[in-house]
Amino acid sequence: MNATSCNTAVLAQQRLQPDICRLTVAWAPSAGGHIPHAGQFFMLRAWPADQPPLLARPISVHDFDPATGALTFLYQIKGQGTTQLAALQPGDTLSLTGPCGNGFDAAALAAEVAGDALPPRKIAVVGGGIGVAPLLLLCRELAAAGVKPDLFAGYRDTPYALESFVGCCNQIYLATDSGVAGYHGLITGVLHPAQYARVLTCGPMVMMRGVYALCAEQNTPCLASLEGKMACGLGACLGCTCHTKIGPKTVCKEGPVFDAGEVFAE
Amino acid sequence: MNATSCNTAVLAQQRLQPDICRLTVAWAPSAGGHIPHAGQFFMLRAWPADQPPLLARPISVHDFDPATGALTFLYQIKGQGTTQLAALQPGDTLSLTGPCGNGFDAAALAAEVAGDALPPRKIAVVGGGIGVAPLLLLCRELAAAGVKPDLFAGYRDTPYALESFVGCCNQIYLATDSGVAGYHGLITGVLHPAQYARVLTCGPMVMMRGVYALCAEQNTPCLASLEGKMACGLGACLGCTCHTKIGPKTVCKEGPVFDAGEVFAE
Amino acid sequence: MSDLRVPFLGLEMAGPVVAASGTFGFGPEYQDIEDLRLLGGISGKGLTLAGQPGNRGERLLETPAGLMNSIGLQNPGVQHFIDHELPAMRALGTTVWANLGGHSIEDYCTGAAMLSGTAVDIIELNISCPNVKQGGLAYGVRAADAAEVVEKVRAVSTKPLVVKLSPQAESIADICKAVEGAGADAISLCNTFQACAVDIEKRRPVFDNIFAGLSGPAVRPIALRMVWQAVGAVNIPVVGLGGITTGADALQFIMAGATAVQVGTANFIDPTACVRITKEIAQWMDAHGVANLAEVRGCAR
Amino acid sequence: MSDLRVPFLGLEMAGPVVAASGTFGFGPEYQDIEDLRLLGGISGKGLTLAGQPGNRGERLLETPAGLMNSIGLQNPGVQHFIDHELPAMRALGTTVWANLGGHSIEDYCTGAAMLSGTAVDIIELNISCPNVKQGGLAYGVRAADAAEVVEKVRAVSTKPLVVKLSPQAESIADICKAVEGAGADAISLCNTFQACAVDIEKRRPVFDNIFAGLSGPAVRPIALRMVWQAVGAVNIPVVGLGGITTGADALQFIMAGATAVQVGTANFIDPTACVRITKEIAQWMDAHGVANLAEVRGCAR
Ligand SMILES: Cc1cc2nc3c(=O)[nH]c(=O)nc-3n(C[C@H](O)[C@H](O)[C@H](O)COP(=O)(O)OP(=O)(O)OC[C@H]3O[C@@H](n4cnc5c(N)ncnc54)[C@H](O)[C@@H]3O)c2cc1C
Ligand SMILES: Cc1cc2nc3c(=O)[nH]c(=O)nc-3n(C[C@H](O)[C@H](O)[C@H](O)COP(=O)(O)OP(=O)(O)OC[C@H]3O[C@@H](n4cnc5c(N)ncnc54)[C@H](O)[C@@H]3O)c2cc1C
Ligand SMILES: Cc1cc2nc3c(=O)[nH]c(=O)nc-3n(C[C@H](O)[C@H](O)[C@H](O)COP(=O)(O)O)c2cc1C
Ligand SMILES: Cc1cc2nc3c(=O)[nH]c(=O)nc-3n(C[C@H](O)[C@H](O)[C@H](O)COP(=O)(O)O)c2cc1C
Ligand code: FES
Ligand code: FES
Repeated sequence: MNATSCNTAVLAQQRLQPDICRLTVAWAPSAGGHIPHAGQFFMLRAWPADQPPLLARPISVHDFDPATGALTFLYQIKGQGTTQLAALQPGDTLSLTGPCGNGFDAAALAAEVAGDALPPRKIAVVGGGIGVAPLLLLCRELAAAGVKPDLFAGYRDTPYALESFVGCCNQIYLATDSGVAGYHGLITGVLHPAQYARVLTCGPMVMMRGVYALCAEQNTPCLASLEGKMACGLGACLGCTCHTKIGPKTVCKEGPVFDAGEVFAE
Repeated sequence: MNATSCNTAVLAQQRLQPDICRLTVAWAPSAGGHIPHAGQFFMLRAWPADQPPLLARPISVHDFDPATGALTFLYQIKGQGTTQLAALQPGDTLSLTGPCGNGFDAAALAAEVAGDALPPRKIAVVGGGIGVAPLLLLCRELAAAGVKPDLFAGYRDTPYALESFVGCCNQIYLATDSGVAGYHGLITGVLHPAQYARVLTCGPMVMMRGVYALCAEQNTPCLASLEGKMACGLGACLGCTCHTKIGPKTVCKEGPVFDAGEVFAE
Repeated sequence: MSDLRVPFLGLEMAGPVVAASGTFGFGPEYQDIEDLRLLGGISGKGLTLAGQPGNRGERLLETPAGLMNSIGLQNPGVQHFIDHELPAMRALGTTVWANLGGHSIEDYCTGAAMLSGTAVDIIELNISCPNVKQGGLAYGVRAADAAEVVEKVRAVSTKPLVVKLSPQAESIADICKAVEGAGADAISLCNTFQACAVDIEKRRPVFDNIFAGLSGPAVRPIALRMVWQAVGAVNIPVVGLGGITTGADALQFIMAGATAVQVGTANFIDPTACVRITKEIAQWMDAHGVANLAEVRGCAR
Repeated sequence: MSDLRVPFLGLEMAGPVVAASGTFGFGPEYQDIEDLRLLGGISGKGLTLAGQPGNRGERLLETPAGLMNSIGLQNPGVQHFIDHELPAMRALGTTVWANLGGHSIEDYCTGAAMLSGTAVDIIELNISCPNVKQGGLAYGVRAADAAEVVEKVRAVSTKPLVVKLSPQAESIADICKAVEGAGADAISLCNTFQACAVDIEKRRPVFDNIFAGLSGPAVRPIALRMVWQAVGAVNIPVVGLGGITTGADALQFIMAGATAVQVGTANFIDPTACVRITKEIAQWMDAHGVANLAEVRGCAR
């Protein structure tokens, strides 16, 4: 409940691949905005109230620089909303509501892992496709908290945005469906949860289910960041509810990060 | 019923005043399009089907060059539709339906006037504000038919688009509400219908009523080009009906040019 | 190649898309704009027995994704239609639907009897115009009233009878069953939604009649619900309409069980809409290996 | 400076804009986003006696200028609300409306009695949720059914009772008169419009319940018509809603006679909508020399 809403300016827009963009906007905690953390997201709207789509679009925080207030999103062009986001130019304004949701508590995770009685005192961060978007700030925050994670990133084809991860990760494992780079196959082919104290994941549901299944075999705790259609992003409409083992939960407010066992276990 | 509909390319867009634009598009009679005549109009749409406004916008033919197929509109930015027209750049496409309506039959008018037994064998063309838009092609067609008309043009403030009229008019009388140019006052202050065989007018309703009143006093036949909210522009929806002395008439198909007496007489 | 033909009340329509009444004149208006032979049919402007000049004041208003109209059944009258508009309409190469409104049951019956002696293919009985005090909506609210007018018209009409229903009906299912029982050959729905707009600067309603009819994409999800209910209620064909602007929209109605669709307001968004939608349906069928719409009609139920 | 206060059922609301049920949580969700003290009130998420998890499957779908939802009254139950959500809601500095749905007349009565013993300001009786088999819509179609539930709830409730009506009512005027007669203190309308969407690729309805509720700008002209009819039918205050997104929209409802308005879907288009709309109303009043909304309420009639 610390989301605020305002109009803000586009600082930069970059096209990484035909359908992948990186958008940086100004987000000033000084003006009442709260500092966004890993796994949180914003509701973005860059089109007039009377133009489609009706709803704002949820996009995860990819990166945030508290010093400059530069807030970066990494997103894939899917339909009407993201197409209009991609048309934004520096100087244009858009409306932002956030930071929304319960992200990853990197400090707590790092402390838990560091305090474990036995090794592995390591964290794996596993992303699939555009699911890598929220993982950059996660890796940064984990590294800052003392546990540089290993990144596992799976792509369909040519990878993107990986260079940013170099400084804040221990190892980077890459897999592609097409075999164009890294391991030829699914990222779950190179992930060994037994070697990690925690696995944190974001990506397509089918991938996250696969990651969770591996983790469950090894009893490795796994957190997953979910998606869902959202109207408010604030826990107010109950449009994004997912039915978990512990009852109905709003992805936007009680998530998007959940204990994978609570959402994926049969 | 010779309107056709197609997408076409913007050739030029010019801003004459902060709210006045001139747009030239390609209209190829060779590809089945009919040659537009004075007083006819097109339904223009430059925004996707799912974006507001719902309806296309009627804009009169300002000029047409049959040699090149360059079709020119002169329009005032009023709201959502014309704002989007004004954003068009050369190379953009828009959808056009037309030519719509019964315009001025310049050839017949010129022939009638020339055949009059007595003088005055002259035609006055009277425009107010953006109502001058359809008058350029009218003057050109009258001139080509042998009767160069006198133009009476009234503006609120700084006039626009007048230079185009120079070659095809006999005299140009100018009036402005602000007094910035020409006669200081209403254009009806300088119009003397007794000196003309026909008065042809387009502009705000209040101006056209004034012109008609002057003409009626002198028994000078007067034709007026009306406006109306339009959905189809084709005579199909009956949304633009005006109630005339000779019954309900569609402005879009039976007009927009009417015998002023039929619409303005009490 | 997909086969778009739709058998309908003993006729064969060339495609599933019929131009909706009041949005397409009597057809010739669109003749130079699109190939009307690809249409399933054209429903002409709503007729009344004696004709009428329609409403005064504002007639059109754009709303979010919708259009309000208060035309008020301006029309030349049944006899004028038969003498002057029908011949040209008949020549367009598609089925001719005469849309008939009325001020009284007698008017409806006289008009229907007159049309029965002509070359029209179908009489579409409009008991749902919200824009005139006596535009038929009086008969479109209660099932019993609808049944009465349909039964009487049925008795004097030799043409296939499509009854066009109103979204203001008390119960869609009940009124559908009632008009089926009274002899309707098919049902079309829905007509425009009774709506209101206030001009806040003038501090009065935009329309002289206070209420006007809302159509267009805005109402599509409600219209589809009503079509779903109608298909579930009766065994006669249902023609679905309300806000259809794309082939995908039309397929929603067909998968809900509609035999054919009508396209109204979309003609104003894109004057080639009827043919474009027909082609989009054909493309979808080709891409999905659907040879005939019968394969998917009602498949979502 | 214009005075935005609205006297309502013995309360004084700070402004004419109330956040609509189901779109605003219980209020705290918007606390950091806008100054909630400027609102007339907040209607909380619809409650049922025992609470329920809501619907499975898709819950949201965007439509042209509209939103379909099939939340299915997910809520924590009346007692949980009283114990856990109400205190925070009460602290927001605006009037608290408890929106109450029900599965049976007994449920409605028990819930209303429980809420009567609390700090809520108003009970908004929701007899109009289209999204659950027993969401109250059963009571929102026929005037006699509505009157029955309102009368019974009235008897056990000591709070002001606003009855929220459905656009699916057989007759707006009749149902309004019936609930007025049964003791309603005010009427709010309308709830969402029953609508349908088909996923043409999956060839089945988008929503597990087949039908879902349509809201947003698309429905505004129809909602305004119903509010116009309601105001004409009764002498109790009418709270108007449906698609209001701007101050000008709200003024249309007020000029049609609404005492106050509610804003729902617009909160999703712009999370500051309630306060923005309030300010736009104030600006219009200032620009037009209107000191109090009473000067223009119903002026378009
Ligand atoms: C909490 C959260 C965080 C997110 N973070 C990011 C991010 O950092 N980067 C990013 O690129 N995307 C992210 N997404 C997904 C993003 O919100 C959707 O891709 C976007 O809303 C699509 O909008 P659109 O209008 O472009 O496409 P639409 O026209 O709405 O949809 C186009 C196609 O994409 C599908 N689609 C729509 N929404 C989603 C969704 N939520 N998930 C999967 N498929 C969808 C539709 O079914 C449709 O087939 C996030 C979603 C959530 C809920
Ligand atoms: C046959 C015909 C020919 C026309 N030719 C020209 C032309 O050559 N050049 C030109 O600039 N305009 C012309 N117009 C007017 C033009 O169509 C409107 O100005 C335009 O539709 C406004 O659309 P919008 O979306 O920009 O404004 P909207 O948002 O629709 O309206 C903005 C404001 O303008 C007013 N308005 C809207 N439509 C009209 C109208 N038809 N007449 C007067 N006021 C209106 C509205 O009431 C509102 O106050 C013509 C109209 C007709 C019917
Ligand atoms: C301008 C206009 C005029 C209409 N006139 C008639 C009519 O005369 N008879 C009739 O049955 N329906 C009439 N309708 C209703 C349409 O035929 C159709 O039922 C309605 O618009 C819903 O479909 P749509 O959303 O595709 O337009 C009219 C609609 C519009 C917009
Ligand atoms: C997501 C959502 C949930 C809703 N839940 C409720 C509810 O629990 N109780 C209720 O009375 N109305 C509920 N409504 C209806 C709204 O309160 C309102 O009546 C309707 O949306 C029309 O107003 P609008 O167009 O401003 O949204 C809900 C609407 C939406 C969009
Ligand atoms: S998006 Fe509204 S509750 Fe999650
Ligand atoms: S705009 Fe449709 S008849 Fe004139």
